[in-house]
Amino acid sequence: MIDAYLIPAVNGLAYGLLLFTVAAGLTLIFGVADVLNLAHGTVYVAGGYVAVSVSDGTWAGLGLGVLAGAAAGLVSGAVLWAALTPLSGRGHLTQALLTFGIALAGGALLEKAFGADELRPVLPAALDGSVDLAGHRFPTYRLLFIAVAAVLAVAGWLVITRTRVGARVRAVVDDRDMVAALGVDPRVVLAAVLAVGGALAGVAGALGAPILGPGPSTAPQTLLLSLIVVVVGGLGSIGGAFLAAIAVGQVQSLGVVLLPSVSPYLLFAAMAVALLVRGWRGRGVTA
Amino acid sequence: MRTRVRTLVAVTTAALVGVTATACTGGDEGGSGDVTIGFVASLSGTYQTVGEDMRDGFQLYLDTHGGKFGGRTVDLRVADEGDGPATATPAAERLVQQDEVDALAGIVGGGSYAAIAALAQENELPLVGANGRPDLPDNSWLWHTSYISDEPGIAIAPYVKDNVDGPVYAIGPDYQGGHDELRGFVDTYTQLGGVLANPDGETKWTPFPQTTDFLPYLNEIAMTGAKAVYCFYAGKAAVDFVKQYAQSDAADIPLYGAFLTEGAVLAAQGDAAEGIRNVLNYSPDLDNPANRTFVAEWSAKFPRQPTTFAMASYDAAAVLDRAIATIPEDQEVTSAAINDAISGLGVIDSPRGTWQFNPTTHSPIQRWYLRQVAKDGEMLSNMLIEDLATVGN
Amino acid sequence: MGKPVLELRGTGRAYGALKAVDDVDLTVHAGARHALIGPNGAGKSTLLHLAAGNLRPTAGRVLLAGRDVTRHGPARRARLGVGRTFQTPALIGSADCLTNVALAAWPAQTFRARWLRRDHAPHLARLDALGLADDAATPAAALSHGRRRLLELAVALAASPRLLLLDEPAAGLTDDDVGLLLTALGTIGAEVAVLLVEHHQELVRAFAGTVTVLHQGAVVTTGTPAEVAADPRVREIYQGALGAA
Amino acid sequence: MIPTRLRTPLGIAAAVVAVAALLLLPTVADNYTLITVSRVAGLGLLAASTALMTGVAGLPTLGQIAPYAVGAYTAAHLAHLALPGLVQLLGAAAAAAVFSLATGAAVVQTRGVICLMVTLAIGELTAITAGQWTSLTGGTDGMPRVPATPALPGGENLVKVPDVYTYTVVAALAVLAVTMLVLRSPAGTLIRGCRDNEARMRASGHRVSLTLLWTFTGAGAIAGAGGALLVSSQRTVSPSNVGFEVAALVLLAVVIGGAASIPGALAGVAAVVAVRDTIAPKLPGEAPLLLGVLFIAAVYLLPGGLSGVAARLGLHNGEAGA
Repeated sequence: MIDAYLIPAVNGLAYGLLLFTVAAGLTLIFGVADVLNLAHGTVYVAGGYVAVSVSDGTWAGLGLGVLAGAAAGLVSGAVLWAALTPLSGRGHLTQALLTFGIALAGGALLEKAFGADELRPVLPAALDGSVDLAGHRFPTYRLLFIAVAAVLAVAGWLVITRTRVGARVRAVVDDRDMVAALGVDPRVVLAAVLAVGGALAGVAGALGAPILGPGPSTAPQTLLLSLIVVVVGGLGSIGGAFLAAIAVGQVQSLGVVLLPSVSPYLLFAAMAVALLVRGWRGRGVTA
Repeated sequence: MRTRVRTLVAVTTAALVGVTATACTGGDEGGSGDVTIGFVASLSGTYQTVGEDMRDGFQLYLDTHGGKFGGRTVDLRVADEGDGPATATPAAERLVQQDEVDALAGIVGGGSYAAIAALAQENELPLVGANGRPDLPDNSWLWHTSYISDEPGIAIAPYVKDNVDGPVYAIGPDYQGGHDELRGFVDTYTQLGGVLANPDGETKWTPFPQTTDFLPYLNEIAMTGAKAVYCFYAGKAAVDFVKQYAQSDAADIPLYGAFLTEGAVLAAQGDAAEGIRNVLNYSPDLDNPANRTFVAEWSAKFPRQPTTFAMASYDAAAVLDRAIATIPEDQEVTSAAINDAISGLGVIDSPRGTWQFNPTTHSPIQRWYLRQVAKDGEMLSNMLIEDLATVGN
Repeated sequence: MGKPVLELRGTGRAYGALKAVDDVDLTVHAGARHALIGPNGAGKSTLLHLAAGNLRPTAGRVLLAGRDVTRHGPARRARLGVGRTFQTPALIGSADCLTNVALAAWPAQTFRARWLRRDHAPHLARLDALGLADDAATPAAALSHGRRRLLELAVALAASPRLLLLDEPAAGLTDDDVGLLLTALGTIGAEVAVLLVEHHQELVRAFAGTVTVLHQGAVVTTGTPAEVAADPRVREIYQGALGAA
Repeated sequence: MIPTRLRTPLGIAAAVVAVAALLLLPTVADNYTLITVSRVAGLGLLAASTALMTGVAGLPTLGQIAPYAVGAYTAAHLAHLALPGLVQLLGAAAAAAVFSLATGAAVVQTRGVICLMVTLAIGELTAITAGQWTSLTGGTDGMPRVPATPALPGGENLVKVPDVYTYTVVAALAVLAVTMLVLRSPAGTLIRGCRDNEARMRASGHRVSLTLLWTFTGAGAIAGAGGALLVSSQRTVSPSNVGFEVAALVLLAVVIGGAASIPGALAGVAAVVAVRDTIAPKLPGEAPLLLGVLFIAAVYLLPGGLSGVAARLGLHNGEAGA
């Protein structure tokens, strides 16, 4: 019986790690810069498109794709920075209006540039198949992705917990007023965080293209999933986002096998329950 | 001072938007041609590529026939269906109320079709649909050149029953179109004595459109011991399903489908699609004069292969052309006249082979084909394997 | 000495291992002018939150006029006669001063009085008593900090509480404003017991009849200002804050 | 008890002119314009409901689409029973209010982005249910042919476009008038109080959660009425009318309008619909780009939203501190 759940569980892990690499940037942007960035899914897709267009079936093409994705993410971050800087102090809803507008317009422009087709990268032959996993076939690329994303996650965790920058990030997430106390220009903080968050999304788009590939509906879907991860994970918490992403991955993968009759409802029901339970537990103060 | 300037800019912009809107609503009623046709298709959203194929097919017919239907100059009005009835309804209402079209054509989605069909019936306008659609009770003004959603499954089921030695697993997207497509196959297949491999004997539904990850389902399919899989997917889901199928435990199980590899998705599916057998009412390599002309005309204009979407829209234009041609020259081309003329059309010569409207369902009685994805030189293509049944009676 | 209005019995509030308030027994009597003092981090504000219901105690009980209100939230305690102010004045910024006072009086009123918009007179009188009559139609958000403090006092008094909890009412005020505040506090009726947390020594000396000293979450002593000032333990842990009092 | 300062004589005059213009529109405008405006009527109530929660009560929401859906499907079923438009409107509002009361207890415990996501979940779950519960809703294709009914018992069936227009616009104006009267009453002050300073309201003895729950219920009723008008104007309803896209568009339209202003929300929806249904069709396929540009332009050109512009033009005094 366990055998039936092995592949969905491993697959859910791959999917969850993919969501984490996307959502990490989003949660960082929210936690540190207090920006609700609804264009994040579009940055992911931009990374995917450029990675697909440089992919040629070689390992160099794959590596180049990741670099190009990161570059696309950085550029997107710069655009967002330029757009958001004049808006300081106008609240989340205005940010949402602006970034959603950028997402819509940017998505339309990406479609003009890359076409409306679903695109998938050409992978090196060694990755474009399946491997044996406890007697089952499993896509080679997804297994590699698990390893790469795990390395990324560990590296991120080390940066956040072991470095001075990481300590500052944690301090700011806990208490926004810390930005002032650090003596750093908030505009610099915004620029840095949008650049790092954008680059993360671009890299995720490049690495994730074979799994969640670029196409007309990919941006809203990616945005929605990563918003769920960020909010359930606790708005700004990298560790929380990691756990939430893994959970969402398993809900989407193991969930449809375990509870097929309610599979359409699973994701949003799970999110609502998670948020409400956390809300009730966190209500020590009723000021 | 700055605020005041900004206010002025804002108010001016708003006023301009208003003026433009008014100008647009008031400007161009009536149309410049002898006959005004409204064409609705998804030019944005999930099924944009399908919608563009349809628009291009319709336009191609018009362009290669001197911009005229039955000798009358055509004023074509194209509207964006978007992702469903929420955007399709206003688009169609604009064509009906403002452009005062004489007939409607196109429409990608079943839900959009149902909503626009009601509009057409109410305003007594002929609607020549060119893609999948639900079966509706009253269709006096409704026609279409593609097929009813359950027909591909009906056409391929006997072939699957005869050629697969053992149970078949049925899986499809959880929306009305998916249900219709799968029902056609499952009902026919089980009536012929076939047994589904699905553990509960019911078709497996995957949440639509959010499912991008089919591996958990594919893993499950492999465990049932199915000897073949039958599915219907289009667009993004078709790409993900086929790519993941080839890398899953199910990879060795023969895959049959409706639509699965039609159109732009095939390029994204890549080698993973090779060998998939699928049923359709058209294949670009069909050998008949109408198709040779169509493929030549299409290839001269577009770098991609023609699809059934393009073909059905091309035929929708042909239907309107031939119907209007039967209206005497001294008689005005009205909606009612077009509708009457369509009902009087006999056999239509089409790139798909000849077909005719079923007098009650108003949908084609046509031949269906089995195709298989194979390499045509460097490019993947759906190659004709054999004729299946004639369906639609 | 009147009957007890507020009683904390063995009340404590812990955050994990940290005990912000630990096993406090405190009684505020009817009509009392009771000050709560102590060095920063002594747990004064936490204690006030425990009394008002903004925080739930992790140990012990809270009684209002003999009734156990430990599990009651702030709104319910307010309806039982607790009024309070906050360190940062809590007001309805978009509403004018009169509306702020009227809204605060609302829960104590009948449905007819609320809905039919009758009788602004008592609210205007309350604003007038604190020198805010001219600002009756000014939105609260547009007031100066000092006037916001005064308005919050009017708001806290609007529902005729029997216990008033004031959290550092003099914080951020100019000397002139402190004078105004002291005058305002003087107008509070004898039927209202006041418990205030304050650093401002002159205000405490001028206003309080009873002083409780809190240190590291625990009560050190309670007495008259003079008694407390004379206590060597207080002098030791709380150097200078009471000064010559 | 509350001195009303939200309206200026100029603003009242503007409102009167706007209402008169709406009522006289059928004498000058073509059918497509009338249909478009009557579609704004249904969406406008959804926007008013969203503005009530987001701007007035301070709970940002993507979920008013859920009671809107409940109202729309209820109205469609009542129409199938040949009940008149007014009964559909009231029935839809009642069903949506009950729905909101049932879901509201959880929603009013949340704030900010959490509230946005919880309401998103409620909206999505409702839309999924609309697609799944085929026997009740017609499934993903929806209920394509809702019969025409009279507005009032014994009246003529609403088929002709000007009749449909008049009914939907008058009904929407009536609902909006009631909403704005309530918001200008002490109840409105109470709701704004909970938004501005919850701690103060609790410290003064107000039951904040209860107030928000009643607000949520009322907002649900307004959205439900909007759903009924959607069915009256386009005579179909399907999950795509009640999905995330519509919820997001309406929330953004409300933000364009200035978030806390009901007339602003209506103007915002009118702007979005004008772009989507009137200008975009001239450039098929470009609707997303045009909407995106509209949103971006609104952020920079209208810092206070459309209601901020109105305030600067002297149409109203704005809402201090909001």
